[in-house]
Amino acid sequence: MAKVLYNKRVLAFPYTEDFGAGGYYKLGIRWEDLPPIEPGQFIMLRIAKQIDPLLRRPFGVYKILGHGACPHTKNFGMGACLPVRGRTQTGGKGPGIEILYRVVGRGTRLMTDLKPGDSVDVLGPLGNSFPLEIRSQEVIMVAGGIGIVPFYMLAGKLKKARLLFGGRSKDDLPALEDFKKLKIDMEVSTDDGSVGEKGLVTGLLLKRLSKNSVVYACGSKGMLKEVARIAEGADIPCYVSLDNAMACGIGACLGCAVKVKGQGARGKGQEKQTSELIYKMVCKDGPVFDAREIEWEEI
Amino acid sequence: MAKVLYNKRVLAFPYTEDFGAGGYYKLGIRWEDLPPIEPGQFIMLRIAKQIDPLLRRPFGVYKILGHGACPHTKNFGMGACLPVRGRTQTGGKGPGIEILYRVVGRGTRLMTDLKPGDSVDVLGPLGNSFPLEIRSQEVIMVAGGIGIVPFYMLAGKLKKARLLFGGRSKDDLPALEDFKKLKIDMEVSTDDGSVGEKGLVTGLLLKRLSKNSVVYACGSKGMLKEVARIAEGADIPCYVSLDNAMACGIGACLGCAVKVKGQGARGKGQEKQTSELIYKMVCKDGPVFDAREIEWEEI
Amino acid sequence: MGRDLKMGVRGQGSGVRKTKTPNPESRIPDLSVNIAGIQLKNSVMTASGTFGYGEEYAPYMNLNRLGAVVVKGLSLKPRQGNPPPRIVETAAGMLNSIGLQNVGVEAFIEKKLPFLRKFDTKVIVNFFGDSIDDYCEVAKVLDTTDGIAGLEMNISCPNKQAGWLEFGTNPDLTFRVVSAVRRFTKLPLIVKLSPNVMDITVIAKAAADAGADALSLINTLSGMAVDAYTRRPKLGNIIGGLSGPAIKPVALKMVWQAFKTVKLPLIGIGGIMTAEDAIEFMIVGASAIQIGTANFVDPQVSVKIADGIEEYCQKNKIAAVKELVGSLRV
Amino acid sequence: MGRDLKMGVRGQGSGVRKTKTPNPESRIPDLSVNIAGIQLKNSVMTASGTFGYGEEYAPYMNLNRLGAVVVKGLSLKPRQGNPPPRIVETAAGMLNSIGLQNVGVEAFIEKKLPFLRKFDTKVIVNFFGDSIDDYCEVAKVLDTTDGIAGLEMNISCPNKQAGWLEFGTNPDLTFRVVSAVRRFTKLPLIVKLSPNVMDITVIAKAAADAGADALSLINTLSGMAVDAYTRRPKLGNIIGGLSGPAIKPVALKMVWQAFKTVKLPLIGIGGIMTAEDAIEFMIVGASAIQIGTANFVDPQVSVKIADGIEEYCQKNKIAAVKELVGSLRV
Ligand SMILES: Cc1cc2nc3c(=O)[nH]c(=O)nc-3n(C[C@H](O)[C@H](O)[C@H](O)COP(=O)(O)OP(=O)(O)OC[C@H]3O[C@@H](n4cnc5c(N)ncnc54)[C@H](O)[C@@H]3O)c2cc1C
Ligand SMILES: Cc1cc2nc3c(=O)[nH]c(=O)nc-3n(C[C@H](O)[C@H](O)[C@H](O)COP(=O)(O)OP(=O)(O)OC[C@H]3O[C@@H](n4cnc5c(N)ncnc54)[C@H](O)[C@@H]3O)c2cc1C
Ligand SMILES: Cc1cc2nc3c(=O)[nH]c(=O)nc-3n(C[C@H](O)[C@H](O)[C@H](O)COP(=O)(O)O)c2cc1C
Ligand SMILES: Cc1cc2nc3c(=O)[nH]c(=O)nc-3n(C[C@H](O)[C@H](O)[C@H](O)COP(=O)(O)O)c2cc1C
Ligand code: FES
Ligand code: FES
Repeated sequence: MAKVLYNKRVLAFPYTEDFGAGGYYKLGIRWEDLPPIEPGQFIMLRIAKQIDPLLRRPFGVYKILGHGACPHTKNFGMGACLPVRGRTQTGGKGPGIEILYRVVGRGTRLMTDLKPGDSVDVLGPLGNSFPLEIRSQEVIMVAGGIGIVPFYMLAGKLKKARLLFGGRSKDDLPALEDFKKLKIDMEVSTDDGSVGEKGLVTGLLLKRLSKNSVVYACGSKGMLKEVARIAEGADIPCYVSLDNAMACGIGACLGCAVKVKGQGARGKGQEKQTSELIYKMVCKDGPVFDAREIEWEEI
Repeated sequence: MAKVLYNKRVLAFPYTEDFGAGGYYKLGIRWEDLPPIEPGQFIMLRIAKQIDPLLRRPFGVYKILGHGACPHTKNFGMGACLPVRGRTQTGGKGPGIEILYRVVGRGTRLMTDLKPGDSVDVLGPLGNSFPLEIRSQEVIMVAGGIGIVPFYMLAGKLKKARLLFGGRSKDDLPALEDFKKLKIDMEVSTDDGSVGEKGLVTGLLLKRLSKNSVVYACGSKGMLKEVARIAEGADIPCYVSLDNAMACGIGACLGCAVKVKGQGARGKGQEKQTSELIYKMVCKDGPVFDAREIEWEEI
Repeated sequence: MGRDLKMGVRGQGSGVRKTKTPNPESRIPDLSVNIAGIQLKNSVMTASGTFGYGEEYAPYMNLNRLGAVVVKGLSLKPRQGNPPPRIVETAAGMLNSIGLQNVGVEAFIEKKLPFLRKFDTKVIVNFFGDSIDDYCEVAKVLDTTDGIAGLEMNISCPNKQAGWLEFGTNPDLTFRVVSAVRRFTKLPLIVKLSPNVMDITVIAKAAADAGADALSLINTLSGMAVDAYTRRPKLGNIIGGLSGPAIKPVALKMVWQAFKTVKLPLIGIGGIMTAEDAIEFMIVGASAIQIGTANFVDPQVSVKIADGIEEYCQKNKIAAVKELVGSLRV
Repeated sequence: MGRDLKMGVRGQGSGVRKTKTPNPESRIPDLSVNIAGIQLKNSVMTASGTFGYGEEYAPYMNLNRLGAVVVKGLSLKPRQGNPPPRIVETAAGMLNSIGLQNVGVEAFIEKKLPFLRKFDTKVIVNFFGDSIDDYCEVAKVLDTTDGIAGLEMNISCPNKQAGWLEFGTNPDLTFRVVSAVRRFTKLPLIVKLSPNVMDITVIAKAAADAGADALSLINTLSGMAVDAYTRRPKLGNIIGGLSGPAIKPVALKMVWQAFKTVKLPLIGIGGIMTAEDAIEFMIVGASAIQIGTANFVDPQVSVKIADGIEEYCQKNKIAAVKELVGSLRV
């Protein structure tokens, strides 16, 4: 059983009607025999020992926590120094992972009660990761709010990368400080202009896009749809990390289906008459997909 | 909302096949505007904010916690000094109550996680109490294991009382120390002889019984049945506190029914043809019943 | 105008009401609903069998805040009910085998109704019988009693003439018992449906054709619990009725199916714990809702749900709660 | 003798087994069961649709520890399934509207079955069709395939000839489709019943009369979920199937009713999360059990349940797990 190292609020996302009083938290989890984890992969976390909530919840891995004794830091080949915090009650250090999560519902609300030393049940790492072979091109990472999660590890793996990070307001840009410390170009936008440029993150993208770009995006479905449309228009590669509700996380339940375009048929709305399956599983075939593969009309 | 003052294991009841590794705990609850509570009354405690476990659980009130500042003690008119503990995190003092509970299932297991400062939801006090008008007679209190709960407060209200306290072993006699401090006669029995007399508590009762006795009993159904049989044979008054599963605790759901003898018909197994209801509710008409009223065959 | 009703027929919005900072901007939503002629100040009722005769809950919450109280099911003669144990908790639910214990219709009118009449809330009387005649007899008595806003017929009850087949699981029996009762009462007649059927719409139609003014659904699902150690059933009656959050998805589906099939107003029941749950039932077609098992968990839940519905309407700029009914976007 | 089987047909009790301090006093209980001629090392199977084709779970648990794997329901041709969202959590349960997506029987035999054959566990193939012919075609293909221990017919599937009425909700349709399939296979034929009926015993009898060798029950309860804020159904297909602990009381009751009605061996399914749950199903009459939703919660749950059943038998001095079957004390 993995153990909680720390769990703390990093940003008080203000009350909104659709999600109530949320907030962003960082959860450190000690994980012995930590397997290799690639940027974009996720875990399925079981929160309660009780049956409510029943199912595990998917979370991206935000950081890998190092082996070094605290409060020393260790460079983990990711261009980032990773101090391990919250040792007070467990004497905890690495190995482990850090989850960055946003409180949106029952499960994440319950997660805020986790305390150092508590046991948690982690299944993973799961899913695919962002393709890295395109390293030579100019990489643009586009993140919306909690969609920032995969990009901390990804930034560490890329030679040259630019981050465009958008949120509703300054309270919707979690872990901004972490990225300031990384040596990457970063631009920020907020809907209300409370920090960075006023407007949508896709506005930043339109400005930065070049023929040489490759776009990696993670965020709301609406944002991803727009990013994919922009990339398609500019005819540049685009990879998106999708977020569907999941039950098993390992391709068994067929619950996290996303509609993809068939090989012969890329046109919109065409009925597939082939025996080829038109649904892929976000958990197993994703969460990262080539944006051109997705039937965006059905998202 | 009431707040937890303290929650600690007082006796490690050993592992048994039917209940697993249990244990006895004391839970202190701060309760502003504490209403008067009579010996034998109970509360319905909501343990989780989640839906598992769904229903409240009934618990007797073991002690009333005083108003005095800690660690001073306050005589609460119950013949007992009531130090209030566990102030560390809440600075907690009375008013409040102390619950003495045994871990038997999901709800009580979850209760062991309660920490000082946690909110708990208390409904009560509920139910009737032990009749006190028979004060002049020689009162014998018979308790089995967790059935000791109502007798701490009752002992405080009675001029003269004798306690017969039985358990499976020395680990099944919770709060024995508390009773040693009270000025009452007490005799102890255990099934395995690890403390007190070897044998059942009903063995002690048979020895102590006189024409002048009145018996108050709380414990397992089997024990109560036997106590009732003994009292009936000796033709002395006997009051028992029953323990049925409950949903509402206030007489609304009709779930905690216990079969009672009709007014006209005291004989065994007779079919009632009257319009008189033959079920009483443990939560509302009890939990304390005149033993002669109960259809023991159906318990 | 719903507001008038909210303030109460007897003109008293009495009782412990959360003080709210009045917001001049936000219109006060109309929370009233009309179920087959019963005008309710809000859509929240307490479900039969989970709220006693009202008096049990009166010390713990304000009855005046409810749209209606539905009392424990009554029969012509008092009933003893089933042997204990009668309840057991299950995952996110509970089983009960109370077995319709009740004081009988006479004792109700004499001893229980006068108390309820003191409150500014509608009284709906749930009743049953084990023959068509029994049903009719009870209806006849209630029809001439003052202070009753409507009747709710529980047809999840075995019919002794039909080999103890439940009235509510057979469209023919449903039609016969409902049309018989219909002849004996001018009060609004709500028929409460059993979920233990293959197709709820068939029963809903039978009840509608027989003259029901409204339908309430669902009653409990049939279920069972066993102790793995003693190998005994956990209920004295072996089989009981499942209620609570566990059954909400089943209830929502049935309300939606009934909504698409019959024109009658519907009352949604099953696992409602929060205002959000209540609103979901209205969206799929319920004009009002009943709260059952949740009362045991929190005696004040019904009032909290009434408040929560008001808050939801205010936030989502819904002028009248009626607008929600059947507003599912498919 | 059951122990022989436990050690495996291929003679390998392989894999991560909890080391136990051997107790010379306690006899090793016989955990094997026989379902219509399928000899299982233990009574634990994984339920169709919740365990993929086995390979998905192989990295996380030891398939050799299972009595049988029941694969995702197969049809003659591949199926695309329903539009997303396909799953939503409910109180102590979940709704799914996967819509029977599957690779088709040919691809299964070619690409999925060879992997499963490597393990010392029985393979039971769940299948369905939307016409009687379709059912028969699939059965015919499977009948001549090596490495299949038995067939499980999912009759909770709409019949297009009968106006999309589900085969499993009508005794007549049940009888017809089961007797038709029976003619095309000599493999043990398990019929999987739908709970969305008024009386499970009527369907159980129809399946038995038509030649089923065993019955498995229950499939999911029909249910629905709605978002109170968007006012949309939470499932793309609007309606889905409810599974998980929430439905256990309903499932237990139906298994017990079937046990009292038909002589066939039964496989209990519905909300099993622990060994205690599994044992409850055996006590009411199931010879074996299937684990569905619980796999999602804990990929190793099936192995833990197998261990738990053994522990229970040992502690309660039960020499053979078979003794539990139908041992309810009423
Ligand atoms: C591959 C993958 C990786 C993910 N990584 C992260 C991560 O690193 N950090 C993180 O915080 N979240 C992440 N998520 C999303 C996360 O899984 C959900 O937020 C979480 O499951 C919600 O659980 P809950 O019980 O709190 O909400 P639920 O009770 O399940 O839902 C409550 C309400 O919240 C809404 N809701 C549910 N999920 C989301 C969502 N993702 N966004 C907005 N609203 C939602 C629902 O519509 C519902 O009304 C990831 C999801 C996937 C599929
Ligand atoms: C009026 C009244 C007063 C009570 N006062 C106290 C008290 O002061 N202290 C206290 O510890 N308990 C008291 N009880 C009993 C207490 O309510 C139960 O132990 C508790 O509800 C069990 O909850 P659970 O969720 O842990 O067990 P559940 O999950 O509900 O049950 C788990 C298992 O434990 C068994 N079990 C349940 N209840 C009991 C029981 N009472 N005794 C033995 N086995 C049981 C069940 O058979 C079941 O198998 C009282 C009960 C009543 C009716
Ligand atoms: C303890 C109990 C007793 C009940 N008694 C009755 C009754 O007498 N008549 C009736 O029509 N329904 C009765 N019901 C069913 C409820 O009114 C309601 O339909 C059901 O519990 C589902 O709602 P819930 O999930 O909110 O509890 C009873 C339910 C419970 C839990
Ligand atoms: C995601 C999912 C997919 C399912 N697919 C099938 C299927 O293809 N065929 C079938 O007969 N049952 C299917 N079922 C039903 C299960 O096999 C099982 O009967 C049901 O889930 C109840 O068991 P549980 O409560 O343990 O999950 C499916 C269930 C789930 C949750
Ligand atoms: S979550 Fe089960 S297949 Fe993706
Ligand atoms: S617990 Fe509801 S009547 Fe006693």
